[in-house]
Amino acid sequence: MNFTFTDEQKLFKEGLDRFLEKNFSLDARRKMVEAKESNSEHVWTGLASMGALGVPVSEDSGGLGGAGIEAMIIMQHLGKHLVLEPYLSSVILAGGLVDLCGSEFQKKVLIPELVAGEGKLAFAHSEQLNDEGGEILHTTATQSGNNWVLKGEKKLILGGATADRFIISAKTSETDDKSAGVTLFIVESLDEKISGKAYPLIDGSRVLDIQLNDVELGPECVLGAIDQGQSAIDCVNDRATAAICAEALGIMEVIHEMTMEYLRTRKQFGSALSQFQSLQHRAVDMFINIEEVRSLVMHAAAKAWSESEYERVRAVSAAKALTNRAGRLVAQEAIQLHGGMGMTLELPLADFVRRLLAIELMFGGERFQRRRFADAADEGSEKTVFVSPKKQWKQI
Amino acid sequence: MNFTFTDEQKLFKEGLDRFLEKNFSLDARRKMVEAKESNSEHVWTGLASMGALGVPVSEDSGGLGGAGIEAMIIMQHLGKHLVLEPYLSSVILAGGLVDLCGSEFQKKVLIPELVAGEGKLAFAHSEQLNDEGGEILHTTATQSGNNWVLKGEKKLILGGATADRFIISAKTSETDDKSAGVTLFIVESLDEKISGKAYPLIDGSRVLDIQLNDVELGPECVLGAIDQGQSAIDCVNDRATAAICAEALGIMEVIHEMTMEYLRTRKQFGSALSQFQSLQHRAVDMFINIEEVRSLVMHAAAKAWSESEYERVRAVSAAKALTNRAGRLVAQEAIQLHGGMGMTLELPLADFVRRLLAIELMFGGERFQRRRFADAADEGSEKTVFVSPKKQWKQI
Amino acid sequence: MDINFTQEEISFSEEVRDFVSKHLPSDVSRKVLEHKRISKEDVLRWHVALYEKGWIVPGWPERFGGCDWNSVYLHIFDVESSALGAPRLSPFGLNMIGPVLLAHGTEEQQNTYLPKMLSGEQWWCQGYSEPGSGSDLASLNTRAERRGKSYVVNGQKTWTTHAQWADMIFCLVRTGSGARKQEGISMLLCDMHSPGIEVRPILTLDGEHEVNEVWFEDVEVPIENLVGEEGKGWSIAKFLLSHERTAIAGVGVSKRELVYLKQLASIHHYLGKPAKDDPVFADRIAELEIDLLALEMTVLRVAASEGSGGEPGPEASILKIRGTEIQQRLTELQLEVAGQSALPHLPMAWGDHWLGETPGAVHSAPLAARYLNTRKTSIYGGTNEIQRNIISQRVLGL
Amino acid sequence: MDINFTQEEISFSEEVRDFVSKHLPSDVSRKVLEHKRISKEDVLRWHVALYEKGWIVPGWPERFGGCDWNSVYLHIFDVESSALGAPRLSPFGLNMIGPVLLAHGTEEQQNTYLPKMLSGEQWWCQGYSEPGSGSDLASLNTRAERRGKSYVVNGQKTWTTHAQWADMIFCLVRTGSGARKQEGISMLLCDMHSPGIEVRPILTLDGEHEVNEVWFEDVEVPIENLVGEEGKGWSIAKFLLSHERTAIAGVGVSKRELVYLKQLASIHHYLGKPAKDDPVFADRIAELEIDLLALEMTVLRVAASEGSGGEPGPEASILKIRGTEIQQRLTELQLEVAGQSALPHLPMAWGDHWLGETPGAVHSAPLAARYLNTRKTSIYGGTNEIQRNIISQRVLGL
Repeated sequence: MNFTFTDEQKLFKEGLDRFLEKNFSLDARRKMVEAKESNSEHVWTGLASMGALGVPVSEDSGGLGGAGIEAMIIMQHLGKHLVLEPYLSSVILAGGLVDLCGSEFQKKVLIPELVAGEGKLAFAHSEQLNDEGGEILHTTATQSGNNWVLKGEKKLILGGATADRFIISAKTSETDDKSAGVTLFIVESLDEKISGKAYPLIDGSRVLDIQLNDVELGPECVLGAIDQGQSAIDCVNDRATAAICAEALGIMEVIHEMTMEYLRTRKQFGSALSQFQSLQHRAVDMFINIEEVRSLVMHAAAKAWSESEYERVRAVSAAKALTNRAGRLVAQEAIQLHGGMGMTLELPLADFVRRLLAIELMFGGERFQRRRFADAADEGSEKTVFVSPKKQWKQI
Repeated sequence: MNFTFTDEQKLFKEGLDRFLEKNFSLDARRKMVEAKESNSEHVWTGLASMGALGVPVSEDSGGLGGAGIEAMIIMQHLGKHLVLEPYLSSVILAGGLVDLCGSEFQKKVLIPELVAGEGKLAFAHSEQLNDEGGEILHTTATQSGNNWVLKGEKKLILGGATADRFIISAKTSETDDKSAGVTLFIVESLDEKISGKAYPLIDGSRVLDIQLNDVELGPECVLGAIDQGQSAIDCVNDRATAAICAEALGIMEVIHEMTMEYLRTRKQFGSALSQFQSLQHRAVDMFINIEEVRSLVMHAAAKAWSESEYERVRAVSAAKALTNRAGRLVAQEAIQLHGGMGMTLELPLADFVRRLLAIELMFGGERFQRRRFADAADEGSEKTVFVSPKKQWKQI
Repeated sequence: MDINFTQEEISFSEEVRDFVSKHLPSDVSRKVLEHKRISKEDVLRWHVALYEKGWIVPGWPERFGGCDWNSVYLHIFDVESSALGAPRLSPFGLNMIGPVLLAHGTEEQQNTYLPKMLSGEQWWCQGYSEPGSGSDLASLNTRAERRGKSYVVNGQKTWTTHAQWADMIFCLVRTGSGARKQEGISMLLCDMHSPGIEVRPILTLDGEHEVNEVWFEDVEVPIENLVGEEGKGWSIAKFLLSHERTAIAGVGVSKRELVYLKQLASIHHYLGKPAKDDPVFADRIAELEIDLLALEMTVLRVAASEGSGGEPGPEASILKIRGTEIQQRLTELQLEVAGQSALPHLPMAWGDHWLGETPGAVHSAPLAARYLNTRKTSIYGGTNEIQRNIISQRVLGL
Repeated sequence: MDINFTQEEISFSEEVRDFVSKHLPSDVSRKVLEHKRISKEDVLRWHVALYEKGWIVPGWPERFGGCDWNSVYLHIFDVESSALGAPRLSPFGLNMIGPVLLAHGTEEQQNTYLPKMLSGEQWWCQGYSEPGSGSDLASLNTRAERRGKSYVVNGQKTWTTHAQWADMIFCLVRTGSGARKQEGISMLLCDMHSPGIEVRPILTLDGEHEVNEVWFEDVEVPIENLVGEEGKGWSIAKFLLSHERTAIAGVGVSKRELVYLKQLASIHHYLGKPAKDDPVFADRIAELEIDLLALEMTVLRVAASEGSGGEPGPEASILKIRGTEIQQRLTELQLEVAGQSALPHLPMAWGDHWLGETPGAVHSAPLAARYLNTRKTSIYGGTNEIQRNIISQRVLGL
């Protein structure tokens, strides 16, 4: 057990931080939001040239390797700088699916583009937004000769508006088990049978809803084994959840530092706010919460790429449950300790608070994650993640 | 709607306070606990001579009338002075059952003794201690000619060790509905077919466990209608719950005042503890919690004698849920703000904290009460409390 | 003591419900219930309806146009009208400077301002906070210099709610200096249309325009617009702040939002079942409902102990603290029940003229914004930390 | 970074489990697991078993009888031995004055005290707090006056845990005066059997005898029992307090108590079903388990960043705060699950020789007492308020 970053990790971390410091700013972000953009080419290609878009895609698949810890480093910095780029959606979610399930040919086509920053992917999965943990897919893929026909609706596609291709989940068999009979498909976003609508979330990021109007696909568009998609979906969702917790950690660190700075400089009743003991103790509780999140973010980063489903689910759900609770506390206390200034859209605090809120609402609430944590079956600890039709991919 | 005590209530309150101040003390309590006593005749007869033991038994039944508000006043003061006497068990619980269900003859025998402080009652009901809200009675009463034979065990009988008579609940019919088929019986504690064992609770009060070894009873010992006892049991349990919340309120008030006094006098780092803002704010939160309890104790006192089961259940469960949560906070903060001194058995604080803890553990936990509150069916609001075989008793 | 409602009070509740059902414009109540954006026009329509009924300042004495209602009646009115979707009236005239003028205003001031305030012709806003003076209000710097028959005001106020709708502002200004910073503060009434006043919007966390900066540059205010004595404005300010605290509990609105929370918990599912049927959510909702019940009883208790016309004691700070905490927890729990369907953020959909589709669920759309907006409640009207200081010092004697 | 256990660490866990299963007396572990009263004798039997194995001070350097285990190994040992019911060793020698003597003691002091400390022959207690000096430790008043080859000590210590078991006490005394109250404090080692020492029991909330007052009346202490320099005791005291904080997190015991909580939640029912199957209890248990996991990872993280032998930073205060909060929440939740069956209070039933019946459930009997006893954890070792002050000043720079 070793908590020290390797030299390589440290260099990567510092390089990333310097790059984002120089090439991205909150002003730039606000302009992008105003202009309804969620991706800027120079940042994206910069990330590509640093190798960030090839992490954590396995080397076997044409990626640059690395795994949870590297993804954590990247996401924490995207959080620190409040970057809008679709790294989570394109690389971790959709890229992860290609990495896990793709044929040699599919990988050869998609991964190099992804790594080079030349092609973006998005994962189109959600359909109902109002049944946490109980969602049922209604999108169907039916066979027509050699081809498949997709019909249905997908909602809240992260990174959807800028994606070149979608990975789409659809029911290919009717079963009582709601997680069975799901197959993944690769679809060009330009397909004319797809219509859609992009719109902003509370944090200014943009998502896409699409209709699949009898989209016809050849057999080469099937990603992974027929009917066997669910376990890969669970796997990338968990990795993305671990990753977004790391982003939240980066955000909370900034919020805390902003708040400490405010307390040190703002005066009331003739003293700096930092002299009031009740505010000091609340600042300490923010700090403790953040340190606890840091611990579980590391833990989840290490286990989200684990082959044990039990370990993965426990670590990821623990991290998200705690991140939600702590994130809410940190944001609320930051606003309160800023007083009226904390309520303004003008301070950078606003953007960080809103992104943190969006993260809280994504990938499962606190109570859901705790139930999932408690229900994770221990016997799973010996099970491998899922059965792939091809040989086992290497885990780094 | 009127929140002012009547002149009569005020006089009663002050008289009670003066009497207890003069005739009871924490030292006396500690000696009683040491001597395994839970009743002292001069306090009990004093309470009787003030009329406290006739409240809130209805005048129709031979009591002195009064209802929830008067019971609240009494219990709040028993809490303030940490009195051990079996008022709750003898008057509110068992006396309440006689008041609700007794025949003219039964009332004529029991109530005057009760009011005069010459005969004590106790309600023997609990059997399992480890199924909150799901308890099933196993004590049976079977008919043998004109008589009834009781067989079973009863546990944790409040005021049991000093009672002259028990009111005992027993199953008289087997039904799927666990609350149906319950009948109440009046039994002399001297009955030789009853064996038992008294022991202390965490607060030093004493309770009794008994075995009913084929106790034979004549038909005059049946209290109320056969098989119809449950709704009266629910009713007196709710009244007792409202009453014990009032006791908790009296206790919390004392604890808070002790703590404020300690903060004002104890010095650390050259200042009184009361000068530290983080401690001030915690003292305020204790105070707010107590004021909220006061509000719901009044509310429950008013509604626990209501004819609407819906109103009664909602008000009582709300009060107990809040009392438990607030009581825990108040006790914990009092200990913490007292520092090491708060951990000693020597300070009076210890006795108050332990009684408050016992109250928390009795009559249902916080979560149970919230579920009961939420589940109370609104249609109940028009139902009367329960059907008595005799004419309706008057509600004061 | 009898804390059941009397028959008279029950009849009054029915009268209120009846009136509100008939006279509250249905488009306004729909917007309120659905958390859409409320315009000045919307509030004014309800204001006028109440004015015409004679219920616009029901707690005031009858000779000033009020109904002399006691605190229980005021509470019933709050709860019943809020439940049916009545918008919150602008409090700055009716609840704030109005009572100040009743107590401290000259007869001329009363005659000049009260009739227009009641009819809704003249709207008010409040000029208290300044950029450097938030919790430490008495450190304010806006100055008023006496020049002939006028004061000339220079300085800046901030967090001025609905200044953009107001015709008049009552403000605390410094007219002199004293050993204590509370001395030399005066209260002035100032026309918002005066030359030299500039209103600059401040957008809040939720992206909405509710509060403003108000800048004063050589603004002339006639000396007859001084309230009370020169230099004695601080005691008036405190009178007003303690009044604010009782109203700020917001029991009526919170009861409405609790109903809305339960509706959300029926519509939104959790693990395939309505969220309300999940014991964890049910427990949290019940906890909040019990806390709200305790708050309601406390409001009635504190109001009753004040009697009519009495000044609320420092205990009223409890109502501010718990009232706002409950308001905030309601928005949190609503958000939690709505989950990811509350992610889309389309402010245009909360206005009057939106005909487009709303991604997510329509009812969930404004929840995140409302959650953010409601964070203000523990900051405004004296932060909850200040309220705790007040209780600590003035009730507990620490 | 690789926060999975290595193969070596996994083998070590097995080795620990194997050793504990074989050498921990089963009556002792049963008492620990059932929360019964633990005697000095009980602790000593385990102490001696570890001593014989060479594991009594595993974190110490080998030349002093230790094993040079790193923090991960120490953590594994804590978790595995606690899980199997190992009693807590007396920390005052092994974890407190022991490391102080390693760092600051003379060779003679090391030779005199360490061997007997390790073998269990000589037991220690700690003389820090005084009646007027709790959180404000540096204000202590016990005086030591130099007379010839001795110090003569007068004063009173309090909250002295297990003074009734101890052979030696290390105490902070005032040997001089300085401008700052931290100056002139010295650390002395004192024989508990010296004439003039009196130990008076203090009973705690749960009715147990764990802590004491220790009175000093003209107690002579040889000058060679001074640790470090005269008047420089404060820096040693601080070294020791920060060491205490890391150990105080108590992850091993809390993990054991979490298992016990889950067992209770299987035995105890709620609405007719095991409490653990109720989503509300399950949610609360899961929340606690997640918080404990976060604490465990934080302990490992902080310990790792210290490296071996380094002094824990002020961040260690987090471990004290959260560790004790979790210990307290565990007792609360255990109590809540047990409900009314935890009401009976029969201290005689927790001793060695109880043959009677226990009303309520046997396993529930000590839960209320334990809940009360555990309130001490947020008070001792520097109250959690003091820990927050430390973080505020030394980490956050407020």
